[in-house]
Amino acid sequence: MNAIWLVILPILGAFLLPLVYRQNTRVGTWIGPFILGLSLILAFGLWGDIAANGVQTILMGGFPAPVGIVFYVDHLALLFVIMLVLGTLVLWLGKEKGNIQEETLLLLIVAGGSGLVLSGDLFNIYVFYEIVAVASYGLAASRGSYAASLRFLILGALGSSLLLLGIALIYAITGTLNLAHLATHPEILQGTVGLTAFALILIGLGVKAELFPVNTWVPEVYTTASARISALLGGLISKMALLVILRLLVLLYDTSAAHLLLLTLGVLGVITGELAAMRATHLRQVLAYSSIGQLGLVAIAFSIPGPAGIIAGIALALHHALVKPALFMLTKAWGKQLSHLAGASQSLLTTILFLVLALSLIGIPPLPGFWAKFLLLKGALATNIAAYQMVITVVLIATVIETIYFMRIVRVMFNTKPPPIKAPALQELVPALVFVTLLFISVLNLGTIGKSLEIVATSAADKSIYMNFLPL
Amino acid sequence: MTLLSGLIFTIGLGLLLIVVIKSLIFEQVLTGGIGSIILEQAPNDVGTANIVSSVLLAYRGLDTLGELTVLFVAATAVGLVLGQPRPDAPRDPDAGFILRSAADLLFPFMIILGAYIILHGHLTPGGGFQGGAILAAAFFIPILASPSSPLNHKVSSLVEGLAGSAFILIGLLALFDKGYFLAPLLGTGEVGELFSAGSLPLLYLAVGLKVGAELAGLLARLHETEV
Amino acid sequence: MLFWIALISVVVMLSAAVAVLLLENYLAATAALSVVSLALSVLFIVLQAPDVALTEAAVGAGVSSVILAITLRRVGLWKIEGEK
Amino acid sequence: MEETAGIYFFSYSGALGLILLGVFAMVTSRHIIRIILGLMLLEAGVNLFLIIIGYRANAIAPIIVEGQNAAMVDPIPQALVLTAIVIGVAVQALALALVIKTYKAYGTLDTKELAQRIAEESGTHVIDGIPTEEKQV
Repeated sequence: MNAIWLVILPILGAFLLPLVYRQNTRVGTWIGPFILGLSLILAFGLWGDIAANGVQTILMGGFPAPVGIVFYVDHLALLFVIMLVLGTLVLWLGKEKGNIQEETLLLLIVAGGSGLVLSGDLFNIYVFYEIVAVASYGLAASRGSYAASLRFLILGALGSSLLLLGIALIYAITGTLNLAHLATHPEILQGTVGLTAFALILIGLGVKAELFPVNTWVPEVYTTASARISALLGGLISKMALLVILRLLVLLYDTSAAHLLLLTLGVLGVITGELAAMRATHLRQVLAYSSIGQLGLVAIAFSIPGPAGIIAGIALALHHALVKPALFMLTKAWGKQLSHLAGASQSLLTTILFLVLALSLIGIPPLPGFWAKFLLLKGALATNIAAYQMVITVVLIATVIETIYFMRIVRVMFNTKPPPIKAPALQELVPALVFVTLLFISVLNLGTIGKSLEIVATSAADKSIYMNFLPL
Repeated sequence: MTLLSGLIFTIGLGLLLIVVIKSLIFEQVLTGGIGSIILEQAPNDVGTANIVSSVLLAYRGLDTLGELTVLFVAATAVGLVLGQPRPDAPRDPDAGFILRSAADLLFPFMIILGAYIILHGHLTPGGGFQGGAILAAAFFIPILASPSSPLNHKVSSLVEGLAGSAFILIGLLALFDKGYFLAPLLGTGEVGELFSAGSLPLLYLAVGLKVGAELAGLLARLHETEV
Repeated sequence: MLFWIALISVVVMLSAAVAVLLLENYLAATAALSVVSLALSVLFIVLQAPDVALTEAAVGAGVSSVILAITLRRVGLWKIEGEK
Repeated sequence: MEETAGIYFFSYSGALGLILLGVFAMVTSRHIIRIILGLMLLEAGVNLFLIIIGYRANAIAPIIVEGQNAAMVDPIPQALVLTAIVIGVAVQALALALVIKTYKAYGTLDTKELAQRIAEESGTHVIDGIPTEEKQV
């Protein structure tokens, strides 16, 4: 079993998809789900392999580690790949068939996202990041929102150029691009040049990860693109970029300066995102700002040194990856202004789904959202560093604000004065239903999930495992 | 307001970069690195005279595949954004007779030049990207000269799909044969000969065809859009 | 020798880059951009990167200027004179 | 030696100049075409920067010629720049396709105006990520 298939299969499928569609439309519509399903099976198989035999490293072209490109396959990376593939597969349900270009881009964004988390080479990460970025500009424009997508592209292209500049700086001072090889000389990267490079890389990856100063595209794109694309970008793709930042922090920048930089950006993201969500007047916009806030929480968690932070970050990210896409898919039926939601409670199923998701996002026990936030508080308290104690206040304030704006939405929903809006068809709710089912399954298995997360995080936080495969 | 904050951002970045460049020049940092290893090993490992192409296709072949994918993503997204032009859409007027015949005359020469650059990519400067750009130009100039005979997008998308798949299939063959994706195949041969460097010229051919078809398709699509 | 080529190409490149920002006429700015690319490819040759120089000349000066010019034509900014 | 120092100095100032002019154009211009021109300058500057990193004094291009045994420049940055140039063109093509469509839909290419139009159309009243007060209609 070779993890390269996780990247190659979707790319090959995307290359051939237009040709197959021209020959036979019926076969063409099944290629996308088939390849995603195959990738999912592969990923689960690899998970078992790694649990049995330890982490794998895959050499491209058979050239040994620092010279050639290396894929590093551990549980953390696989977890995010599974999350992305599974999420995309669920979002594929109920999708109208026959949009060849959109399906091609969806396959390619999965390939790019998987490569991004698996790759152990800085420039390779840049290339996969560009695949993800260009595909998301295209997808953001797929429903005719060209202007929003263009503004997204300009910000993203600026970020990518700065990311490349940061990678160039790292190559200039170390002469290598391999993450494990870089991790053997951490002291070189902690000078001025190294930290400048980190800041530039953070700006670059931050565009996709919705970090504080470069997230102005979020509300525009998520309100104008289709619900499915907003769900994909906000719920799944953004975490891939955050995982790369985590890898860099663990392997290369295990210093307080880098941790505090990410912490600051995360705290600012949470505060600005949640405050803006309270003022927003449009349902999609509320979700967009709340996603900025939630990703800020993940960034805070990743900035906590040691495995405790990584566990909290993974838990928050996984939870958000279930809840936010489901919420976005609900808005497909009743998007628009908040005031249009009046009477939405007529549809019982939708109301229950929305309530469950909102409560979990706020963090009401026993829903998984509570445990994720609890892990974050636990991790922050355990550090004994003053800056992280402050995080507790931030998280509590964020929770209060989240409660306020979700309860405001619920109040509007139960307001039956104006004629109630049309209830969404059952078919439109399928993806949201699947996500909620997954959420409930995770509630029932909290114990096992917690244990396996702990194993994943401890091995991810240990950089000696990562450096083991170097032949030097 | 925007001007001021933009100016501050630019000046800040400038000062930072000046400091960085100063330390790059004056503090000689870690030398060696992977570049010198590759310079030593490449002739034996891969067997190209042009070492940049052995980095592109052998040591960092996955980057090249990624780059082809980015081009493909962009072409697909451009197709998604621009959509199909109406067949009865107004077109630009034809250029004059002289331009048209010049374009027709130029066509075979540019094809030959592009093919030459692609096939000698492992020996001399140039290769799939440069040759592909020339191939794209060869197909695009006639369109500029006579817009009434547009590019056949079916053929160009067929070429880009097959060339991209060919690149991956060569990589997969290596995976089954040697156990590593995109490992060099077919031996290295004599450095400097046309038939050397194993599967590299084949990979370059796939890259050239794909880049050519992709860029030609992009240019033609942009050209065809209605005002 | 290389010294002077580097000096001249950098000066040409930077002045063309300033012209890209200052020229009112977008077609002229596009032309200035391809001058930047050409000067840059000369500099690449000085820096012993012939492959990159070829690519920059073919892709940077060629393809991307053509794309820009087509776009200017489609959005009505194709004006030979400098007036608005 | 004097010559190498000069080449380093000029190339670095060229890269720095291109990067700063590009960033300046991107963050201060309002016209999208100018912003894209700035993006191209920025990309060119970053590429030049990468090439300078690989440059070595008195070294030749990394192409083996028989009978020559001089030191060669680092080939890796050159390969990276080749990749980056093509990626840059791909992004530019997509950007310009979006420009054409945006112009067709809105009739303007001013980013601030576009942001306002997006905000009005989607009824969100957000400009540059900051929600403004809802206008009374």
